[in-house]
Amino acid sequence: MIVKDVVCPFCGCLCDDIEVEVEGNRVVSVGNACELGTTKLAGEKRMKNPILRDGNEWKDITYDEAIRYAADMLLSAERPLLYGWSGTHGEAQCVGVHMAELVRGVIDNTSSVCHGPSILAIQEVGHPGCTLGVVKNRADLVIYWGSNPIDAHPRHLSRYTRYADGFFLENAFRDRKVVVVDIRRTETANIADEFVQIKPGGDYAVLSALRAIVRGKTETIPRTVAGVTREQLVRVVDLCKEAKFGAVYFGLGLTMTQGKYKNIRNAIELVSELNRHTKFTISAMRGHYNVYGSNEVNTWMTGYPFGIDFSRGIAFYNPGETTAVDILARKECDAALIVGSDPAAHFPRRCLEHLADIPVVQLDPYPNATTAFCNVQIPVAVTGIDAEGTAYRMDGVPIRTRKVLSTDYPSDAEVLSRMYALMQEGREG
Amino acid sequence: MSELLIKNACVIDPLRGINAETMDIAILDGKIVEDVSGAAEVIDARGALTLPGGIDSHTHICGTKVNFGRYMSPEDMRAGRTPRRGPMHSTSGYSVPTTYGNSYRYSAMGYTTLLEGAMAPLEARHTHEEFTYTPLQDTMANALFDGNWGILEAIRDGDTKRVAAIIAWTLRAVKGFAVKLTNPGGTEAWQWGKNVSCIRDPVPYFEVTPAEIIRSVVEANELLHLPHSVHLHCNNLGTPGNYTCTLGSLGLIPDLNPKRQTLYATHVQFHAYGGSGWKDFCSKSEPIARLVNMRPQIVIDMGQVMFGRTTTMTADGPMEFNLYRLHHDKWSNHDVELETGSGIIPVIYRRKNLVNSIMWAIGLELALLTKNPWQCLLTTDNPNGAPFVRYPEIIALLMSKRYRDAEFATIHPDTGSRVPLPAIERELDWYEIAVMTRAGQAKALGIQDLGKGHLGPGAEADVAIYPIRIDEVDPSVDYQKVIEAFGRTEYTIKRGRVVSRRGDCLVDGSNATFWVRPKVSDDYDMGKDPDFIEKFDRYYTVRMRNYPVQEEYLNRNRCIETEAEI
Amino acid sequence: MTYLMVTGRTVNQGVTVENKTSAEYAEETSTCFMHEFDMLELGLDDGDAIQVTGPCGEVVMRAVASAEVEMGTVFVPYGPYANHIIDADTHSTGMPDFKSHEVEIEPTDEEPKTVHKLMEDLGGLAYDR
Amino acid sequence: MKVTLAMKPTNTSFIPIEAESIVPKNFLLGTDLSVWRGNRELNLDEVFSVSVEGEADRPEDIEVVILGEDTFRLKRVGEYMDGGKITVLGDIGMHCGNFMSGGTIEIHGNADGWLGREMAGGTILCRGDAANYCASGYRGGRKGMTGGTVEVFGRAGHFLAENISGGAVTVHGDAGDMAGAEMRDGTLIVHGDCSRPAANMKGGSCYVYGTAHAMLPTFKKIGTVRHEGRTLIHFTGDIANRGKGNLFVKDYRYLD
Repeated sequence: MIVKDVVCPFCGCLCDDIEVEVEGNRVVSVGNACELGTTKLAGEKRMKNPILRDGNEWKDITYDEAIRYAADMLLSAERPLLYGWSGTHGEAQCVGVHMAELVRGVIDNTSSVCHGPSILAIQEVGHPGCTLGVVKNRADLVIYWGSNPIDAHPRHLSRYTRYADGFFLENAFRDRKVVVVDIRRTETANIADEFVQIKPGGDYAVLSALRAIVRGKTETIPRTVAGVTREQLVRVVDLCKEAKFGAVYFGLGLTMTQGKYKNIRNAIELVSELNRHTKFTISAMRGHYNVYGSNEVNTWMTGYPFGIDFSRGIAFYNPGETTAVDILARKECDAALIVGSDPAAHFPRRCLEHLADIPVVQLDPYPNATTAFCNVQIPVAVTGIDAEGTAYRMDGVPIRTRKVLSTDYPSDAEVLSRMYALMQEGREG
Repeated sequence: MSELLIKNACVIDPLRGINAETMDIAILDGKIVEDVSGAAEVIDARGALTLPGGIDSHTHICGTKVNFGRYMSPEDMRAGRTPRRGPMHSTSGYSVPTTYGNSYRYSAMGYTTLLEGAMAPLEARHTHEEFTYTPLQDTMANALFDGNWGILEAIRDGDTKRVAAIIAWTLRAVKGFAVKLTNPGGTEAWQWGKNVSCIRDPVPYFEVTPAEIIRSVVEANELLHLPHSVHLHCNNLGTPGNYTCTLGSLGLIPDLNPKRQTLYATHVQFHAYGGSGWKDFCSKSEPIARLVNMRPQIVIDMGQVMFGRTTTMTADGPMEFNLYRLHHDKWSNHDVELETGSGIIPVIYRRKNLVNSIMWAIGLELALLTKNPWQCLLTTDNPNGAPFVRYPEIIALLMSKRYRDAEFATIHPDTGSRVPLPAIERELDWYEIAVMTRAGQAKALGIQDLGKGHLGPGAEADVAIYPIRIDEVDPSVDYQKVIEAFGRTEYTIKRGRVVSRRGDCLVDGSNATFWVRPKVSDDYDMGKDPDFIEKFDRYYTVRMRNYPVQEEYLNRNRCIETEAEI
Repeated sequence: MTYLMVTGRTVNQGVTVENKTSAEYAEETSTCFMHEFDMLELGLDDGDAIQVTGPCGEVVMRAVASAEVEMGTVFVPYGPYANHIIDADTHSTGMPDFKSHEVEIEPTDEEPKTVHKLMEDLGGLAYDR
Repeated sequence: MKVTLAMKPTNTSFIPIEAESIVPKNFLLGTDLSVWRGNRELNLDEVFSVSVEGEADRPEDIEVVILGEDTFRLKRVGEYMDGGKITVLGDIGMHCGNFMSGGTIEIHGNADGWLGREMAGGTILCRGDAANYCASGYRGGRKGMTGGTVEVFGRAGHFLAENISGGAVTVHGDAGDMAGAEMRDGTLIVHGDCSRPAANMKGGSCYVYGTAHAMLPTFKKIGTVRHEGRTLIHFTGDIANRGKGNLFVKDYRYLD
């Protein structure tokens, strides 16, 4: 059987045109998806049943036992951390927020280590953006800044930019210019019309210089800025001003380098300035397929997109203090629930050393690096494969992922709802 | 079976012509009935003012744009934070509170039904998700059609029936309630960084004018027999001299519907400006109100501005960019492919600012100069003019000349020469306030037959009991008491359950979502139209099959089917 | 020699990311992409083991020449190997310096550890069923 | 009146203790105050041995002395303080002196992040180092410090005085990256080096007596001025931001 219009649960592009061929209860082939999506949809070895760490070995336990363990752990903690959330559907994220609120814990999602800085910047200066289709249909200039879609978002170029024809661009490849700004000559840089190579750590200075040039203050700018000649800066500004519709897509090359959110703020202020001359938008290349959804859910339920501390009952937000890496590195939590992410693979070692010291429960379909630090791991269905639910694309468009297989694995939402019910009995009942 | 009896209620129920009669209200299983058994739970209202549940016919509480307002405003979230308490979840925010914050605060003020003023069809799923977490009010959403490519093309081809067909398909797909036009044509122009100056100014490429869009969509709306009329946010919001554009837009509207208005013009305060610039900026509420008084086919809402901090958010992207250039503060913009756009910036309305003072006066003037309260409803275009928690003050201002004068004395001294307000003696009475806050909304939205906005047998048992005796309070003098009373009900009853008591919400609740499904003939089913399907596949970035909002997103599904003429 | 270590996504990292216990994932995330001149200077051939020392300790990776990186810069795919030496300090922003770490690199005879071993060194317990 | 709070030695848990109740005026009504460890409410005397000497009927006459090994775990000490004195004989945790409007806080050791955030008045003296966001604003980029003075005798971290809109901040050692970012008004003086000072400034004055590393290219050189016996190079900017601020540095290096 072939399932059409399947939603790919890998990256923030959330491609929804995938064709999956299912035989029996297996995915046998995947069409239209990139390599990343294909591998994920084709599936990997799943964990069979919940496991409990017992001294130096692993014991199989039932879902009831595992869920009870997690509920008790969270209820007895003084400052539990509920982390992850970008690898699951919105319905599960909502239960997660209610849990954090009930036990007065800290809830954070993976954006704190991907585009959290972008959010901090947006909170300072706002965000002139648009949906991906607006760019596809109109943009005659696209700038990739500190992002490498060929590796991280392989279909971004073909669906929305370089190779995507649109309503006002019959031949995108000819009519649309692409500029790439990076410290490395990435594969994406090789398909650009203009490549701007910046010295590491120089993004902020270059962005400031561009803003000044847009405002006609070229004479103040030194001959080179972070390795970029003033001539090239002027050329880029001219490209921007001549464009009818320009779109900037930035990635972790801006969020993870010195200055962090100040880089993004500067990029946004450049785009806002350019809007006085022509139409310009800017958007983050969100990584996980539903990391943006976790920001959305957290925001409508708590008022803040990530890093929310309920210790005092009310929601307190202060990234750098209430975010997962800081809390773990400073040993400021005494239990952790991990859902839909793998901090042990993506956090610095000092964080893992604390994970090793506290009780940890993880919901994840696969054995992963974090498994090693778990007291209990609960295998769940994979959203987009054997569970359905809401995901938010990198541009904020919500799409309901499809279920292509039916398995016996419960979804994150089911497991968390049972956990929450037990916790409510424990706390309120 | 659950029975409830409200005794000794001083009822004002305009849709049934009841004005301050002391009576009992019987409720059985969520509906109002003639009588209940002796076993019914009893609430003694002790003569307190009792009204149908409040209805907000234009507010921004759920969806992509609203949530982005929250997302970008941690400083706003610091205000009004409450912890989880009993059945109440924690809340944050003042001008853009969390969904629970909106729901609890509206409920404490006696509101039981809310219409989200602007939902981009492509992002409708988001609005419905937030509705689920707005538990204490029934909800419905306006779907945006101002920049819809299919509709612009159909209008260019002079095919009004196709316009209707696209609206029908879309409303059904996104579970929308009504048709919204925000700066018609302007939001499409804005995707090129441009705007349309007024209703005769053609939209780039599509070459249709806002006037053509308004007229054609109004006709299409009536072809579909939708409960609500077209809901219009006029072009040129917020610019000096825009009142002529507003008069022109309202002047386009024929009287096509015997049951309700043919056009609902929203937050008209923002569209009633005179002057050639900010220097000679002044009120033009009088010509606007005069026109409305002559045109029963028009209903407007105030869009009242109140002094203080708030966040402006609208689908009107170009307008928000102009505001940004004035304030040079945070600015967000979000254009939506093939459909519409939106913009957000925070603002502070200051008493000492002449323009802000004039805006404040204009909203009140519109309400006081519109003779028939059924034609001018109370809103702030929440949160654009002010957060909805300011409604009680607005009610008091409309009921008390003395309060208006006291406030007027504190605003910019030059205001007097720019506005007619000081000369207006009218003070609205309790009945008129009831019309402007629930009955009028029910009629304008076309939901009175669904049991909304009145307390007649068969109606939804949505009731607000306010801690005030209108026979003991003179609102023109004791306006402070009016503010307190409307700020916090004694009881708010939703579908027969007490959901809010003296400001505390008692249940988690679960709302109903109202949406419309016009029945059209196969020829006009866009789901089967090759040209529509081909363009959808080519230009949208979401597959047509993944576009419609699944029923999983509706709690209590209140689908309204209409028999379309196509 | 001191280098600037930049970490980031690669297709292979993404392809193997849902199977972190696989040899492929370990191989990809323990690869240190270097400029060929830098490798010459250290007398390294493709695939040679190197000891990479950062602010929080050291880890063994394999050097592979890449045209994408500048001299003085090395690129390592996101994963447990890079994170074994990355400092957790976020400068109060929530975000560590994943893309700007000074590291020392020298040849070594040791082999890269398995992901399991790395986790166990930090107090974890491998699950390999 | 002198209130001495000697922090009791605790187990290894590093869970922070939020102690916004530790403000001089609160002790006018006695010492029956509570603090929070994570989500647990504790009485003051569960965390400190409390001793009170003398009496007072106004905050100005109250000094609170905090000592112990673990004082670095105390957050929000002196929040909304409007008078009196707090002396910390050691390190202090995050958010010390937030929203402070009067009185004095003296820290003998180091201060963690957000020392004197959104401070409006009063004085903070930090004998050791101050971590990131000293005298800064809150997320969302609204006004930072609007008044009062902060003096750090050691070094300061990144984002020093971010969004400062009034008052004066002096750091005797080096400061980190982005010192005085988004500065609107007020004065920032760094005796040592720092990097990318006054980024995106709109107004105010920023002095760097040492070297400005990675100096931003969007400041316009005006000339040299004498300032307190030093010769400094005068820039205006940030021109990327239509800024009218003044930046004075002893010397600078572009990232060219």
